[in-house]
Amino acid sequence: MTAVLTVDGLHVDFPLPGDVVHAVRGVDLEVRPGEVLALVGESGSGKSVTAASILGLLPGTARITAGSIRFEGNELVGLPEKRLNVFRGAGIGMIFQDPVTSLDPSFTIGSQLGDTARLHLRVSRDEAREVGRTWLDRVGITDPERVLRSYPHELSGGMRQRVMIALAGLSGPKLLIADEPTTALDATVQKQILDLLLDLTGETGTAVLLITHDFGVVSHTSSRVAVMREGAIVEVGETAQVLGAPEHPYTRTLIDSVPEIGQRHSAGGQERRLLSAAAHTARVHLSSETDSPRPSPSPRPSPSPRSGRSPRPGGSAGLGDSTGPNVLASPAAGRPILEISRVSKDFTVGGLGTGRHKATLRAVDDVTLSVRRGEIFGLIGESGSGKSTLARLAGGLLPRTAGKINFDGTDVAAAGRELRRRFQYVFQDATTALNPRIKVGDQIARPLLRLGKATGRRQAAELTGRALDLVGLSAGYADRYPREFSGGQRQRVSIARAIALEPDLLILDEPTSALDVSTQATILNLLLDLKDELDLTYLFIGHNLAVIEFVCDRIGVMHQGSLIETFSADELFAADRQPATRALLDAVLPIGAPTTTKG
Amino acid sequence: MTAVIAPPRLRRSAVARFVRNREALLGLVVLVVVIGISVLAPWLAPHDPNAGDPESVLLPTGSAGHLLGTDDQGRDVLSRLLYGGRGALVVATVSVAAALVIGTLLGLTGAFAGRRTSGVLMRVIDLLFAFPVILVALSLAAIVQPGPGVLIGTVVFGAVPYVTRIVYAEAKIERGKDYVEAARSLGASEPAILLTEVLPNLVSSVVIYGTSLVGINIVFTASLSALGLGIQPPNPDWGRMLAEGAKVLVTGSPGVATFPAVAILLVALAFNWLGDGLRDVLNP
Amino acid sequence: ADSTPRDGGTLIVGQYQEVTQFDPNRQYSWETWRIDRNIYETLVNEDLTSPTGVPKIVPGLATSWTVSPDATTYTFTLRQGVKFTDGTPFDAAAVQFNVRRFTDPAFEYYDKVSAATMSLVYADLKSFDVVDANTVKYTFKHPFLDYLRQIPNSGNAASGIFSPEALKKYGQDGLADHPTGTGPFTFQERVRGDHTTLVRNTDYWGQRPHLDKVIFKPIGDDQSRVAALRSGAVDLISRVPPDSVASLEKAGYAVPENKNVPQIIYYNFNYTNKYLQNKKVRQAIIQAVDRKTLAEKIYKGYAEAATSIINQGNEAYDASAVDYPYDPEAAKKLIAEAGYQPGQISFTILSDTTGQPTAEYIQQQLKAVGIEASVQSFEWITYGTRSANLKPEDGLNLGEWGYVAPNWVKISHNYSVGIRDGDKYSDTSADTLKAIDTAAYNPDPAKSTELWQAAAQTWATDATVFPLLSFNRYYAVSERVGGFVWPQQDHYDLAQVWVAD
Amino acid sequence: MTRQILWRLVNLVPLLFVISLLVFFISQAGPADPIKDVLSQKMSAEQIEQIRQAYGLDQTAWSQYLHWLRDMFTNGGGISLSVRSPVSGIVYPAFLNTLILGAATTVVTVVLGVLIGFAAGIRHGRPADRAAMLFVQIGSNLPIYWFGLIIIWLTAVRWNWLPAGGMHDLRGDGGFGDLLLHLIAPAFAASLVSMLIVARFVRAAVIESAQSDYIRTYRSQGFGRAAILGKHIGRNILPPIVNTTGLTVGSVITGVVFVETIFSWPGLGSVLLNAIAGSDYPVIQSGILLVAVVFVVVNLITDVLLDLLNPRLRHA
Ligand SMILES: Nc1ncnc2c1ncn2[C@@H]1O[C@H](COP(=O)(O)OP(=O)(O)OP(=O)(O)O)[C@@H](O)[C@H]1O
Ligand SMILES: Nc1ncnc2c1ncn2[C@@H]1O[C@H](COP(=O)(O)OP(=O)(O)OP(=O)(O)O)[C@@H](O)[C@H]1O
Ligand SMILES: [Mg+2]
Ligand SMILES: [Mg+2]
Repeated sequence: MTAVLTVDGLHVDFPLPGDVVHAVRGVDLEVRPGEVLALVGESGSGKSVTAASILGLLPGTARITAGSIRFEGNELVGLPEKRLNVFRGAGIGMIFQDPVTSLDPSFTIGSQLGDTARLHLRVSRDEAREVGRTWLDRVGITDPERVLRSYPHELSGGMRQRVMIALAGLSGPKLLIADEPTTALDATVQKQILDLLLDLTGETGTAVLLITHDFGVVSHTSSRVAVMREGAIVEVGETAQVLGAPEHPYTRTLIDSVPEIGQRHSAGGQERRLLSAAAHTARVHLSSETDSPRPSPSPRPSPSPRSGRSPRPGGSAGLGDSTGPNVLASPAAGRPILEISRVSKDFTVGGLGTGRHKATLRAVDDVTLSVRRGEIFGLIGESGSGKSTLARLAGGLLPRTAGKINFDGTDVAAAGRELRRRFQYVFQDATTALNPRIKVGDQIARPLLRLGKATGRRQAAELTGRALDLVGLSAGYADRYPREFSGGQRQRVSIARAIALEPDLLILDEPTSALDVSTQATILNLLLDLKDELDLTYLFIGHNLAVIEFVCDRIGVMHQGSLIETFSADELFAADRQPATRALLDAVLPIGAPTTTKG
Repeated sequence: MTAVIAPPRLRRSAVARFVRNREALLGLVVLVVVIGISVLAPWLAPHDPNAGDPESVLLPTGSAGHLLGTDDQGRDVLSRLLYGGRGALVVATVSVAAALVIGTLLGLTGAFAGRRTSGVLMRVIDLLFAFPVILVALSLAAIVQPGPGVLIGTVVFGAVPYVTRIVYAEAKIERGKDYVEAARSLGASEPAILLTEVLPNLVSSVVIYGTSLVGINIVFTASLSALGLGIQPPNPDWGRMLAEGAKVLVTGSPGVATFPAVAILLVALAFNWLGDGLRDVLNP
Repeated sequence: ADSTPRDGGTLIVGQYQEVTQFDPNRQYSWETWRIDRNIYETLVNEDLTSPTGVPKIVPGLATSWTVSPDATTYTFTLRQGVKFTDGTPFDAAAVQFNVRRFTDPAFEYYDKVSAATMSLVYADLKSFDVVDANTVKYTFKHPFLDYLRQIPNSGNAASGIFSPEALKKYGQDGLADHPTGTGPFTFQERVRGDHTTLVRNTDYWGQRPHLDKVIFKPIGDDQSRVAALRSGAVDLISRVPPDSVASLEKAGYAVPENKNVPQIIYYNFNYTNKYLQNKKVRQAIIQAVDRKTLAEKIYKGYAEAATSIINQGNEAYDASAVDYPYDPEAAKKLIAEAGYQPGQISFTILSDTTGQPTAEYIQQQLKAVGIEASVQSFEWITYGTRSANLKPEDGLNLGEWGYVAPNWVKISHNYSVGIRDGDKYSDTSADTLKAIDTAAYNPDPAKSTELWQAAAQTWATDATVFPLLSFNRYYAVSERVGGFVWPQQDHYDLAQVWVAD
Repeated sequence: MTRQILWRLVNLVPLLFVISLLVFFISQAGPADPIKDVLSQKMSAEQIEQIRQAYGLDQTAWSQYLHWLRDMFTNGGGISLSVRSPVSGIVYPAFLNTLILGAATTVVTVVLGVLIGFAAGIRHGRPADRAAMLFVQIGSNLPIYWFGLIIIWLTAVRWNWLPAGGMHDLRGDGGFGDLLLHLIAPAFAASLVSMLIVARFVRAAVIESAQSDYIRTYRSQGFGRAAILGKHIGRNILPPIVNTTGLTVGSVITGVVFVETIFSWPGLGSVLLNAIAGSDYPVIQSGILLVAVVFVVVNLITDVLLDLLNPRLRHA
């Protein structure tokens, strides 16, 4: 079968004065009609750059130094913008990794969808709106009318991501490039989206190049998978084949790093750690001068095939040889460090100049919750249920409409500097949470100095380097500006910035959503290490239930702004879970046998 | 941890970025040359810039001994041109720099302070706007001796409200951004947020505005001098030379005004170019 | 222009200043009077039809007059049948109303401002009498030979007669906006900063002026004014910048020359400045400056050096009078005698931008004899304020004035020296004051010139004023305009002017 | 938002009051005395004193101020001290003329500035960009004294295309076409100064916007260059346009003094300059208050528009 897309020996460089970043070094890819090709790989390995090359959307500084990209037999490399436009949208659709900045802040979602619909479907204004509505529906947005009238900043991370998908899908492309399209989505919606993608391939023969980190997604959706590392494809094959019997050691490491539901229990009595490619990395005391690396769990020498594993508790292959002290340091022990009582948050939308009536939207509704010292509290819930808003409120970053929030006995709204240091926050969207005009090294170092964690520039630089190292970035990255990073790298910078401060309470809003599983494992292990050493407390928001279950001690579930239940992580699968929780659990995608096999 | 793509070893230095920008370099060269000329004027100038000769009034450009001709007092235009940049450069740069600093601080404060403080501050700025610079200038002149100080004060007073509003408008947009929230959650005090987080994002605007102002203000100070507030005759000053030369601009001696006009233009352009370069450096 | 006069048409005049106000008793500035005198008439007039010679006094609103032998009493027979443009009659009562407005504090319509302004001429008025409906009599405390000259002559203290009814109707302040006189032209409108329009008075008692309409437009900037003339927007401009004379003439504009205009530019000394309190220093300043070169080179010959306070064009003008001749060596010596080292004396010369070349020239000349002067130059408007509020470090400031009448010597002495306390700083000033009084109170016309010249010469030895120069070019006229004459006076007569189609 | 606007308008009152107080006392503090100007040099001290009394200038500053305040409400700003004419008749027409010139200048500035900035921005880094920016850079740094005269000489004297100054042809009918003709040169000359600023800001915004992720999204959907530029980049560069436009109005109103002089425009500039020089505080007061109202309103409109244009700020 002739491929829709053929990428041959693609090289992409970012020339900088005195140096060149070789972001892509000889990628060969082939996407066939109607197939889903999953592209997995290390964070920063060049997936997004490859994807952007295809449509000629590389940043201005990038250069394609070699290679060819052919779409339906047409060479795209070197094509002028005008000619490329023939293929863009209707030929090749693109879902960008970063839904926050990829939507036009000045236009409503309805307008952006409508414009695209009118351009490609040649429909009237009203029809275009209808098309937009239908598509929002298709991507699982429950109140499309409101979303149509909203501006991007008024939507949750997951909602924006779905809007991006709708935008790209709308024009019915022959090839859809989806760069981590479901990272911000809860399991239910993720499943819905993936099924939508599969429908598209089925119905219209759309081919999909799916960049993802989630092996559940890979196995659920793709027929073939390509593994990328350091700018090149290291392995390519049938999904079942690659997942079941990976050839390349890196692929193997990746697969081994995948957390699975129920893993927590299999760790039974051992220190709770994930296997990761970086498992050799010494665990480091961030600030201690003594810097004594502790023994770390050794990686499993030869990973066993993991196909066919059940996502249920007590699944077969565990991480038996993960070693370490007891996992379940009794969470009930600690005093509450964060107390949220009866908190609500209303947003005002509409009003003068927006063309719609002023209204309030209750994003958080009467939530009461307390997080105890030393525990990891997981917050889950469908996209748009108010998790991020609650987290922002907890951090005192948003004024609240009602209720009280105390951190260690003090109202967060009045938090002083000392409190700030003890209380950190990793934002859901790393791109916007980093200052675009400041080198990331400075962004990490400044708070250290400011909050007295480092006594001088030197020490701050040292700690910065170490923090970057811990999240899998070398200290050399300190000199870069945020936009010179890949999505996952930015997220890690954001984490590094928070943990470098060794706060007492760390609020993590989907901290690993953009990370490949191996890096994710590194990060999660790191978080666990830090917690053990420094007795930290985490409020951990996530969509990946395997991760949540593995990492957290207690879990709260949000639904439409309310906290509907909290329970110990052990009881995630208990029978008396609320229906909303159940729905999330049911939608978890197992890795292993792909549910559909195409090709 | 596996090695990621090696980060670039040699970081692009600010200097490298600056030098790469050809316009910026040209701007710098022009400024250096002009400053050099101004400093070396006593050695370069063929004549005493203030010594007139009633016998050779308004000699045309290219006259023997007076390459660029003479003015209506018979003074050598070239010599005056060489000296005339001193005041202009100092006044324009110092006052613009001061206005930028003050205006930026005020604008940032206006954008970030609470509703009430911000309201009061911005209304005060409205007030300054409405206040004619000329009135201030005349009042100043009444109290102190005219001279560069008065000029600088006046220009600063005139420019601050503009800078403030530019910065205010942009800072208000920045205020809503997540990185500001992030900084706050990282314990940055409000002043620190303004100066170390938000300011770098405004550098582009501030530099654009600042460098645009330099040229405008060289000319503006000339007008103030004509009101009796600035550099006093016979001392050569481009702005003054221009105003005086305008009298004979269309009556056969265009050079007297045109040479200083070109000098002002050149310096202004150099500042513009330099500003663009500076912006690239500060704002890659 | 056409050599044959033609009736009708509009003349547009470009003036160098915005006019002050159209109230004859409150107005000041020459440009204002150049407009005002077409609206308001005076009892006697000057014949301004000849470019040379002291203008003859001719009947105006008075048909004839008699002067008492001691020159204290002036009796005028008023012209009959004249009406103000508001229709009210001009008669002795109207004249009385006018005079009482600025002389009689008991009068209902007495106006302090007018009184202050008009005192320049009427300070010594003893009484005013209405002899009969057509005869009025002015009696002065002292002989006042120059009174007739002062009547039609003025930038300040104009004796133009306004309609009493208009004043009553519009109020003291309102007259300026509703000027009502008997003149050949009537006021139509004034758009401040833009223009003033006069239209021909169709009921005028005298000869019909050629023009139907005159528009005066202030154009403050010298170059813009010249450009306006050259683009045809205006037909006549005043105060031609010397630098533009040659190019205007080349382009076909008439820039008449007149070396007898009663106008002089001079410097006042500031007596609060400690250096200038010394007569030797003042004398040194005068001797340090070569006024001839100033006029010939800096002003390119479009000005005449003035070496006496009696301006050219004055009845008592004496071209040979020189206060102190140019002699830098003598100046240096004087400074040394005064006890100063070279460079020790320093002060500021205040100047408007037009006078700046002069100031800078003088600055250089002073430097050559060891006096450090700095020049501070202002826009005309600011200059006025600044020079009215002198600081001790100020040294010289410009004056521009001049009269045909020789009692100018007294006036200028009063304003340049008298009210500035300058008399204290000259050992010879008692003589000067005496000589001026003698000339001023002299009733004998035959001795007048001689006495005034003597007074001026005595004054010159005080070195309390510093005459500089007079312009000999002032107006420029487009080819469209015919009949324009620059007489020996600071204004011109529009009645003789016509414009081509 | 509506409340905020109303609040700002209410605030105008105290603001104007403060301005009037400041202006009054600054003009009092100056050396100038309304009587002691040109006229006074030809008057004795007693005469001056007499006039001072007549004008009420012998009273305390406060009572003078209160007088003025009363006049403001009952008497259209009172009577000018130096020319003894109602202030309204002096200030309002001049103000109107300045507004006309100011509006024309603003239009020219913004239209040309935006066009040039936009054209340069979309050709970022290319020769056309350099050329366009050089053009405005030169334009805005041409000293107005020099350039204004050259414009007049070329257009009015040499080629006879345009009038040499003023607001209308004194021989003509003073119609609208005539006014437009007279506006061309001064509006163009006055616009040059701010044009650079507008153009540079627009250019920077275009460049930044063009590199943004959301524009990349539009490009990925195959939107044509024109659509992207016109609608989306156009929309996202509106804030700097609005902001610099607001500022342009400001600089134009205060900056026209010099343009007014050169082009003999009968505006507020020379009226104020005269009044300031002569401490004619009723005129200064009224003039400055009018200007202040313009500024406050323009700044208010700017602020409101900026907030409206930025969805994030609408409820902030
Ligand atoms: N504008 C840029 N300038 C310099 N380097 C860049 C730039 N953009 C990306 N890179 C570098 O290129 C490499 C590939 O980036 P890319 O975004 O393709 O990674 P990715 O595979 O998509 O990673 P992730 O899974 O984290 O999104 C990274 O090392 C990144 O640091
Ligand atoms: N600034 C805002 N203005 C208006 N509505 C907002 C704003 N911020 C959030 N919302 C709304 O509040 C609701 C909760 O948003 P929130 O970001 O807390 O969701 P979330 O649970 O974090 O979702 P996700 O998992 O997709 O990130 C959403 O419906 C969103 O549209
Ligand atoms: Mg990526
Ligand atoms: Mg969220």
